[in-house]
Amino acid sequence: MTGQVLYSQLFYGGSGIILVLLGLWSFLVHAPLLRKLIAINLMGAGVFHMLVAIAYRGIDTSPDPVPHALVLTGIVVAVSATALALAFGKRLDQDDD
Amino acid sequence: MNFDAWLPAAILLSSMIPGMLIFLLREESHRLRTVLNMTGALLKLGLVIWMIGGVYDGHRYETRWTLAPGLDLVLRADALAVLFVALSTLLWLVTTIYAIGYLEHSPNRSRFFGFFSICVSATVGIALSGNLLTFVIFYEILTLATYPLVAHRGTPDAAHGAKVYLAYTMGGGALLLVGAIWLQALVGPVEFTQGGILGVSPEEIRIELILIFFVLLAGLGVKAALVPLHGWLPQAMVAPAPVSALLHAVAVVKAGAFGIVRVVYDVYGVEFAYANGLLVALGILASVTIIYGSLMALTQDSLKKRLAYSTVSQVSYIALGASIFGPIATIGGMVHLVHQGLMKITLFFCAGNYAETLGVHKVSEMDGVGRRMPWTSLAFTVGALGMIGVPPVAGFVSKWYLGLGAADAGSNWVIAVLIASSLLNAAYFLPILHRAWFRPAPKQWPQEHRHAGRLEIAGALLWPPVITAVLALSAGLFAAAPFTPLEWASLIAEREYGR
Amino acid sequence: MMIDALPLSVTLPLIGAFAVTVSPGHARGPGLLAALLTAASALSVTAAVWSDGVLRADLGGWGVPLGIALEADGLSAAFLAMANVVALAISVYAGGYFKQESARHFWPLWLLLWSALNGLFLATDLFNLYVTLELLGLSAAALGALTGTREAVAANLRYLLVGLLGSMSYLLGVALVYAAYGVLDIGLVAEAIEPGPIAWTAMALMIGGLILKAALFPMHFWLPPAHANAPAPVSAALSALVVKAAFYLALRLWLDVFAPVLNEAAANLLGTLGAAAVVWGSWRALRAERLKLLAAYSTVAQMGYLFIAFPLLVATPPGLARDNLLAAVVLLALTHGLAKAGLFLAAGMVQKTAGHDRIDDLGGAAQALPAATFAIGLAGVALIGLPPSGTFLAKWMMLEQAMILGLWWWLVVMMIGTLLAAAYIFRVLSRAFNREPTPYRFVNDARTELPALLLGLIATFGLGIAAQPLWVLLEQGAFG
Amino acid sequence: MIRPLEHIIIPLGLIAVGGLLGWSFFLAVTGEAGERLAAVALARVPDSGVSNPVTSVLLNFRAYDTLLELAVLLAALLGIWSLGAAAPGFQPAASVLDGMVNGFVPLLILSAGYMLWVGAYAPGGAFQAGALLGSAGVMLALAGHRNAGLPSEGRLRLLVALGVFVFAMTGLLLMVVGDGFLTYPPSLAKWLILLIETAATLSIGATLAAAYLGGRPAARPTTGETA
Repeated sequence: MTGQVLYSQLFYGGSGIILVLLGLWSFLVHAPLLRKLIAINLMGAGVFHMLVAIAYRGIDTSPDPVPHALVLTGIVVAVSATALALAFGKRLDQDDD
Repeated sequence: MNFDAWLPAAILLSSMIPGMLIFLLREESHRLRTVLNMTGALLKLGLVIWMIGGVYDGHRYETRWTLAPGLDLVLRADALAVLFVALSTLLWLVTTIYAIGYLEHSPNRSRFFGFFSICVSATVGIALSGNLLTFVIFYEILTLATYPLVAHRGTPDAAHGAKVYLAYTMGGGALLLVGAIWLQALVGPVEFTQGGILGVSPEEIRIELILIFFVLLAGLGVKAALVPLHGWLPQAMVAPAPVSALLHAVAVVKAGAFGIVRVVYDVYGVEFAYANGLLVALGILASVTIIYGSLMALTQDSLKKRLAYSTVSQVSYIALGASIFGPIATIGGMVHLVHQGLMKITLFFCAGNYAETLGVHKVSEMDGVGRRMPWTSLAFTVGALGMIGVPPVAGFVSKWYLGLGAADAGSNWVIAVLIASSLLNAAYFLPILHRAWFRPAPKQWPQEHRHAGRLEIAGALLWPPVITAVLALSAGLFAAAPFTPLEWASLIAEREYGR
Repeated sequence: MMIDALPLSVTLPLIGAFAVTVSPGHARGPGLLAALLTAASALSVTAAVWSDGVLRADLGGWGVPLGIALEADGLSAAFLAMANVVALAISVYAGGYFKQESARHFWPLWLLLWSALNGLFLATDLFNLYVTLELLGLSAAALGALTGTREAVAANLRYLLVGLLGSMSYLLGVALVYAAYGVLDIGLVAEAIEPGPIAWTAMALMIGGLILKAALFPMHFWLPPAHANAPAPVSAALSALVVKAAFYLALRLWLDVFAPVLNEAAANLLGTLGAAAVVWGSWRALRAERLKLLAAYSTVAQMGYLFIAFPLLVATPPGLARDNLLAAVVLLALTHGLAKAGLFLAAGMVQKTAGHDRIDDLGGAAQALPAATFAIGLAGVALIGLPPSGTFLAKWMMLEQAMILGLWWWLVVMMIGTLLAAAYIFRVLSRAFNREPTPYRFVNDARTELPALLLGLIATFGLGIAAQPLWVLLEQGAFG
Repeated sequence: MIRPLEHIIIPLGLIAVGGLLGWSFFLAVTGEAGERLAAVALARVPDSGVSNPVTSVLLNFRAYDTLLELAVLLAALLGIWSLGAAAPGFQPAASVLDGMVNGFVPLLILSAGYMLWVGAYAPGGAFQAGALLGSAGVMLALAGHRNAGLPSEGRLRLLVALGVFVFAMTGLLLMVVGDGFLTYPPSLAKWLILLIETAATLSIGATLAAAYLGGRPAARPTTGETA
């Protein structure tokens, strides 16, 4: 593995970890549903970041397709969960009115 | 299929299956319920008689069923088991007849008789248990099956009594479980073996074994109503009379006492227990209970409570017999297991009859009941005299052997306890008899239900106490004949000591 | 032509979900049919494992590491059988419980949840497990809110969010595992894994996420309101199956993936949390005013017992004793599953009859429903751990092993839990004894009462008297 | 004011978690993982029926994941529907927006079709295509079409569940008559994948649009029968 590949993996993967931490912090600290949802999605984005980072194998080499597929699946799952959670929130807001 | 291997299970199921079926019956199916009850009781009696004959001939009846690896359910008919099984089967039959008469018109009979049958199955299971695990299983099932019987009436009193009963017995069950698991972790599966299994145990676990003995004793002592664990018994008096009869004479307290006997003889071994001072501790506990129970009985005006405290006292004779080192006292304790059952059930049946016919619940209301209900009172008199230990009623035989055994073992203080308790027995039973026979009847009974027939009360309520009284009398009169409780108890003692 | 029951157990409920989604007006018939077929195929998996040994299916024919495989060993087969028996009972019950409008929402979500359960028990791929966990979590939260009350919606939203956090933690662990070892199949990961910070962090993330979903103390806060406010059949599924699935997965990872990196500290941590759950959950159950809340807190306590297994498992050297211990833990989980479902189903009937589930005012309703009350009693016996239930045997074996190891404090904790459980169960049962006579018919509504009663019977008499077959099943690949 | 939990405990915990994560991740990427599954996967792409490696993984090697993922999507939508009816929606848009939407929506549908097709050999596929369809629905909803251009409830239900059904049925049929669950015969792989992807695209698009409405669609759509 070349230094450039390693550097890119660490850089993007490390950013992913930072996103995860930011998301986690936000999830734990903020009460409103919307912020918690954004936090969860941020964490998801961080994990996906890490997966995409380890899929990278150099500029001329085709990337590892498996993490890419995992990320695609993960995104759909995250979207579904977010949509459902929003519907829950909407229902609660309606009940309040 | 080997019949010998299935007989113990068949005896268990002969009441378990009718019980389950009775739950499903509609309330109005009076006849079918009676048929199921009686079929189960008679079938069980037949099977037990068969088994007694077989055990006498040296047959080995053992059902073994693996619940999970290392955990076997063992039902085995040794001499001690047969003694208890025979008692409970016989008394179940009688009590069933009585209960059918007693609860004729009360609600929720399907529930009552269902649990009633399961309760007896559990008792038989306890009697036949071939190892400690099986004993624990049936000991707990007995708790579960008796709770609904105590709570049956549904009054706030019943609810409270049932709650107290449950708290005590669950606590006791937990202690027994802890002791059993602890013991099994130390020495492996604990099979009940004549002469015990711990005599050969290594020296370094001795302290632990002694600790475990007291944990087990505490667990068993709750049901056996050893002071200070007896608190539930007077509270549980709220139950209907047949339940009290069953609880006191056959099932619950006997299960505890029987368990103590098992642990002393067939787990620890009487020699091990003697050598480590366990017998002395048990003897002191039993003696305190005997005296305390009698003293408390003296102060009770409620007839059932007086009988309850009398039970506290009398059941400890069994433990006392086990605590004296020597075969003669063992015979006394063992035989009292049966004799106390016969006498106490008679007394409870009679108390139920007084309450049912005359509304009499208190000793102070019993003036003149003898002439009003002569047969019932005659039976009551036999039971009461037996409890005091007047010959030739069965109680005399028990006390005689206990005293003889104590003298033989050099425990003279036990004789003092026996004399004191007999005097106390007389002090709380004789006034009742005096009232019943020699005082004039009041103009008005508290709540009289005049029975229409020829007899003083319905046959189903009269015959059971009369039969049990006759049995108590015969057990004393013909004590030396073959197949009596005394002969059987001698057989057990011979086997426990005669290695 | 061949029929492979492994994928069938996952896809049949999916096809059933399609059928009930497109014909919402007539959901019950196809729903019950799908339930029956799903249960049949899953039970045939268990039967096949029993007779032929471990089953494996390479989906797509690629084989690992590229493809995804399904596998049923003794452990999965045991949980699969329990889950499908319970799910079938819940389905029959739901057929009588839900009225038109809720039925159309219940059936498709319920079949999706079932599919996720079967998928989870059979999965061998770490990422695939993430997908099944999310399917499970989403459908469970949606089902839990079906009563439509504000409490139910709020509680299940919280459940959804906590579940998402748990899955995210799990997924992070999976990403780490893939980064380090380059494979996702459980067996291959287990071969590659070695002690070190990677394995440690991955284990903490994955098991940490799962104990959030399994509601282990102190992460249990979301469970009682969510389970207590759901419709009765859903509560049964949530308490008996969904949290058990998370426990199953934690156990599976513990045994199969992280076996080389285990240590006592982690196990003791899980055990201590379990002990706290036992005491706290039981205590809250005792104080609960509503029957379903009581049952929900009891779930918190019961999950605690299961986690006490971890320190015992770590302390027991491989061999017969450890195999027996593992089987006892599984027996405990299975019995709890059956009993808790029975309890919730019966509680639902009592609630329906009484119009409420306040324990202190239950008198008449409980007495009028002997079958339901018996179901509560039988389930209660199993939850307390009294004989002749499977829990009794399981606790006996676990405690005996604890005493052999000299770890007596687990015995103290479990006995306290047992006594508290007895107190809260009999608090309910004592309401069944009332003064007024009630017309006595044992079964009033067969479709709802019999499933509850049967579950109680299996938990008490079935697994308590004949636990031996579980050992035969676990021989297939689950013992060390 | 300093709240200890928020300002001290959680940040410290996060720093610890971050340190552990970073360390583990560093060890993981610098360790011996090597090729991971890349080589295996890329080597088998020619056998998968499509030449885009990601589509190969999604719809062939790990097709089972994708099946369950469609189920997750369906579960979410069913959950949303169980929570209540959709909001009444926006007012019909003025002519400029309406005209723009009317221009864009067909374009989006066309792009979706292209994405679906191109996914076989280049980046693209069912999810991207579905997302485009979904965005068309969102656009219609924003422009005031009451049901985001979705069909009546009966047909909508069929549409959203179609992906799961076609996927699962294909898998089962291959199991019954072929080599195993979701094991495509090489000659048919391309077409089976296309079939599944088409159904999946429709389901994803419809689900996303329906989810955007946030509840059960109104009984009778008043405008925008087709999308």
